[in-house]
Amino acid sequence: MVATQEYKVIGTRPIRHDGLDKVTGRAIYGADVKLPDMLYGFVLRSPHAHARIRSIDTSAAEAMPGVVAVMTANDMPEAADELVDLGEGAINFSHASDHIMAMSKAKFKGHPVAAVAATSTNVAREAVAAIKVDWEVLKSAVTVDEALAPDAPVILDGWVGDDLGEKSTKPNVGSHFRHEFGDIEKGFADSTTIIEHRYDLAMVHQGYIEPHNGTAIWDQEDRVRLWTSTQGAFTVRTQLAGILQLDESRIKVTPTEIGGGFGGKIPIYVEPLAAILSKKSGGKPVRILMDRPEVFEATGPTPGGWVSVRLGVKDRKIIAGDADIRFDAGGFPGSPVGAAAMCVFSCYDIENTRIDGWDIIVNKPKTAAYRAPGSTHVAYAIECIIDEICEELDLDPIQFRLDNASKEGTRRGDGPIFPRIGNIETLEAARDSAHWNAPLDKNPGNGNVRGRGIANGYWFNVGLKSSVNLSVNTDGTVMLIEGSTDIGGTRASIAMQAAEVLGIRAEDIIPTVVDTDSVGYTDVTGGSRTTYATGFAAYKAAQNLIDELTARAATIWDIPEDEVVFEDGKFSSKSDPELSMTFKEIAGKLNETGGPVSSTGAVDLENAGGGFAVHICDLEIDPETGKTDVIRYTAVQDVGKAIHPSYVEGQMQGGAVQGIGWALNEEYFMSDDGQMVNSSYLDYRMPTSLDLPEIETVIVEVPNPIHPFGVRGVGEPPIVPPVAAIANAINDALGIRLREAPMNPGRILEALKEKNG
Amino acid sequence: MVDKVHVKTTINGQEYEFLVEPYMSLLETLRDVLNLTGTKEGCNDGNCGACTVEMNGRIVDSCCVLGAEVNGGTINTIEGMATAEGLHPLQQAFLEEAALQCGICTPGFLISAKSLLEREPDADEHRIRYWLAGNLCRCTGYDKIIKAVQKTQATA
Amino acid sequence: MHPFDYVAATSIAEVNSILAQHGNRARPLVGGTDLLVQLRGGRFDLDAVVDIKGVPEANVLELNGALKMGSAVPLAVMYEDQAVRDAYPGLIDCAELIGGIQIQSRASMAANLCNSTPSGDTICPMIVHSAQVNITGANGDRTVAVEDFCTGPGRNVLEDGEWVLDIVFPAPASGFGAAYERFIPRNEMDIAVAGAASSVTLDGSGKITDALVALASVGPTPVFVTAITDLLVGKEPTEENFVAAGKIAYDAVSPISDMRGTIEQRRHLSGVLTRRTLTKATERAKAG
Amino acid sequence: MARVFIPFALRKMTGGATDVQIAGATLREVIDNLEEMFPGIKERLVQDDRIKVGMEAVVGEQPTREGLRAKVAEDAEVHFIPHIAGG
Repeated sequence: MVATQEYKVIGTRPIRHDGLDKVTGRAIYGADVKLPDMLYGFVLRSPHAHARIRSIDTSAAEAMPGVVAVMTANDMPEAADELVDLGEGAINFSHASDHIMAMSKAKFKGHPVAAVAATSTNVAREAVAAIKVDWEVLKSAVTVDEALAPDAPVILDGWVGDDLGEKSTKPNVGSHFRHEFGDIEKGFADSTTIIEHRYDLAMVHQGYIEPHNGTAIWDQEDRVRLWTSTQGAFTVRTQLAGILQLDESRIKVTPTEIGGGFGGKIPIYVEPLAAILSKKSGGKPVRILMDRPEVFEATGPTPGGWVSVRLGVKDRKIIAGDADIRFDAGGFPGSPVGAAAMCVFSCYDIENTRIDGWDIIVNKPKTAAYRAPGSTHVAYAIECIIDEICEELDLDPIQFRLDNASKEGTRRGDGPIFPRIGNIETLEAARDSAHWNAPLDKNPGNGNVRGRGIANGYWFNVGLKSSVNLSVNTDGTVMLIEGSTDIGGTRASIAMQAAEVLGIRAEDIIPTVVDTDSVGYTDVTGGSRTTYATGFAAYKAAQNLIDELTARAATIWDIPEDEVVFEDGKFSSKSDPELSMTFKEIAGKLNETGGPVSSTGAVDLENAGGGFAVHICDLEIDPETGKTDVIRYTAVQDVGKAIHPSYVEGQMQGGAVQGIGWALNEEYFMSDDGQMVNSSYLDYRMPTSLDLPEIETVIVEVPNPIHPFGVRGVGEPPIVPPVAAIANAINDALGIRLREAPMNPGRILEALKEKNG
Repeated sequence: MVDKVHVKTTINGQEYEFLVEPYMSLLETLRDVLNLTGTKEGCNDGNCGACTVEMNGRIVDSCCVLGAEVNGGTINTIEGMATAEGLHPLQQAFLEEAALQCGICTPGFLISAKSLLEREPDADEHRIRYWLAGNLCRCTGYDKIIKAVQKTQATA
Repeated sequence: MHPFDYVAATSIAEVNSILAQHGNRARPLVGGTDLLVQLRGGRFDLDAVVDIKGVPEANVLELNGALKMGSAVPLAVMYEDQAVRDAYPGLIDCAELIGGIQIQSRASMAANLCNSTPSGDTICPMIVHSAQVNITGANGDRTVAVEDFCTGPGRNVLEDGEWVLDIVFPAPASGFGAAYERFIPRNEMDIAVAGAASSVTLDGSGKITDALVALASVGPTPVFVTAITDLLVGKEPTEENFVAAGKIAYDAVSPISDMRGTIEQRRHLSGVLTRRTLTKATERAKAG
Repeated sequence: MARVFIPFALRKMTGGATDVQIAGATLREVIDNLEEMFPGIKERLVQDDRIKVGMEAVVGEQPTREGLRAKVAEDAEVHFIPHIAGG
């Protein structure tokens, strides 16, 4: 299904407004911020996964030439022990403060314990090395099962988690919740085919190329200015205010260009440390840049853990589904297990369901969002089990999914009813795609074998708050001021929506992302919300601008306002066809007719129905080595309406490739004592250009009924199906079911050996 | 303490003369001493290519070169890629093909791709992917980057 | 990082003098792709690095029957030389797969050897080419066979003050062929899970007169499996014989399990890659 | 009457009932009426006169952005679900 509405700007592919700065090296990212008299910070981090701090001796560091300030957790203000809404997610400031710098105990390797500001990075590093910490190393638990074992260490002192409404008796349970609808026991009793398996996944990282950074000034009037690359300047402001115990109005956050985030640049890490070091330095600016091992070891990856799913089928219908999802949250509670539970059965219409979710505290870095957080994990389990059912019952994998597909009116596993969604249309587009209909030569003759896999995936489309200001220039262009940081072309996709309303070219809008003092509150660039929600704010601002200009046209022509209409980019009089002005013409008359015209659009949107992505993957595997190459890949997705199709395709391709890396090689490889031993790009093994084929895209457009242009979120769904699609392709090629990710060559070899004896 | 080293070099066609700590990388030198911040740091250990520059006619990871090493040499960075006449065709193709999302890896990719096309204007897709394997991109899945290079070849 | 001095040497004597002055607190700098990363990571401290890229003798790339390759010659310079490509395809195999182009622009075979990691991709190919390492220093010169150079992970026969000036590869005999293949889960930018280099020399009748196999990443040093030589000399270059050679390789290696692979996986790969590289080396030997 | 779905953890308070029919024109009224029926349940859903942080109230098909002021249609469904956070 394709949207039929005709647009002039939407659906075209203009060059993005920030493109020139980014291809010439002029764009200023966080690490490029350089202020007069700036100091350079560096952080001392725990070398242990779990260890109590007996004492810290900073005297040698303080005595070093070039060192200006040294801090420990004693310099952190005491923060409130309560959950606070961050728009996207929530935060406990006491935990956050302890996370930013460990008060009494390091809960993961890389947990900050002290920091230094000095006249050069090298001096700061040397000074950090001179700080002596007396550690009492404690037993660590780095997996869900270890942390739930009877002899597990207590990781978060004093924490008591909620276990189905009761206080948990296990120390490392962050929470345990359940959704249950229908009659699950009867559902399985009535089923003629039941398949159940557990799928394990390793912790993985978003892998953005730009390390975290923060440059801060905390001046003598207790005003904090911060420059940082973040997905949401306002969310940073809220976090900083809670951690530094300052009013939000005393904090100004300037978002720089951002070198990738994928959810990982919503939380803050070094930013409060830079601010406190600045205060201790008498208000000098302090810049802290993470290095790559710090990014891996001490920012917010997505959890590892396991997902166990049982499905019951009768007459080609899934009638019962039971899921147990256990995620490692890291050193503090708060993994995305809630969202995982809401996604696990979302592609299907199942009458009887039960979903258990466990958030488990472990001695690993505190997890953060990563592109459709939690949904990839559960898709790995359910989409592989669906594939097994199809194999066992000899059913077509797309037709079976269509026969059981969720649609408008289907009850999700967590209760609510789906509004208009494009699951069926997406599956049909996959079924009809060139890729699905192309034959695959399973034995290409070089000793390798090939296989094809398919999987579906769902992710929400968060709404939330966005603000946009517009002002008209007398040359007919429009300044667009927004608070959404632009990670992948959203200046363009937002400007295009305003341009569509105003009847001008996308190039005639000049979008600027500004600091928290200069625009209304705007939630993060995340949750697949920016083109949807900030685009909606731009739409509203543009409508308001038209209202203002309509009034101005009436003034100019001296006719009543309701006589003026705006159509096809022109203001005209209903009664006098001679009276007509283009947008540009009226803009040129503003100065002599009352002065500038500007407008504002602010929204706080409901979530949209969400998006579905179906991926088809062909692999070629060397059965002697387990080496796996993706040789053809197609991503099909319902995007509602593609505002800028190139960047929609880019999201689909990029998400697919992150998922491919997750499926095949990426993982936090942990040593027995809880150390991540592969904290470099070299050994973390993200895909390179040579590891991939072209990523074909099929855009499906089932308009979102609550957005003026039908936009749905695009960024997150494409990372959901790849892990399962690859697992299914491996099975198609080799007849082995790999139930642990990454499905790397070593695991493939082991499984083949087991199969062949 | 060690003494700073005196370096004379040509960067983007301009003569530069400066002092630098002998242990400072070329990447730090470009960014912190010379304020040429278009060259980016992603890993600082030669595995992401975000800091790629052309040094004496070959692409290198500037994090794995000392600033002192470029004395008497020739460096080309992203800041020198566009001229008064306009953008380099690769820069234009990256814009038209949407070959960047966050843009942090873009300078490195452009420098690498330029070096490839100067040496092998007819490189096929596999060769392009091989040549660019030292540059990581986490946003695009590489598809549009490869297409932008191919488009540049086609319009050359 | 401990601050260190940088010296751009222009003569062998200058390198010798600085290395002699600092003992183990100074090292030669070539590509920097290992050394600078190790210094930054705090693996060890130095007071000085000596850039040998300005020493003319370290930049020699001379093909006169035998190949003499200075220790500062970047991989890219080596593999872009058509005569070298034609004569030593087994060396090109490894040179073109190390790192990315950026690394190949700087890294040299000799420096890879001096880094002496068991996974060093150039070391095994050099062994099966019977390469000789010319070592120099204030106390004089000496020559060591590549297979005798590495003594442990990151350790080698170089004494304080010594450095590698060049490496000499004998002229390929008639009927000689060599190949290197490594296994990595990706297609570039990885460290070998296991690697195998093989060379085969065939006589006029097609029988094997010499066969050398060395394996990477499967022991504390590159593993030179002379038992395979003993097995294959005098035999036909058949699939069956190469499978048997693979079995010897499987047993000869002593790998560890780590983030890059397991013991069993590495043993298995040693066998597979031995067979494959022997096959490829034979094809090259036959092609002349 | 709205159909209010009870989160699993609170079903002990409703005698195991999955969902109940509750009158109320706004979410505030619905929750107050729910409290009448099942004393103690309100404090599990509401804190400081707003839906508890970390939880979202679905009125109809999507989490409401209007908090306790949200209008509840005659036959609407009401759910209390975990807060979603995307990447």
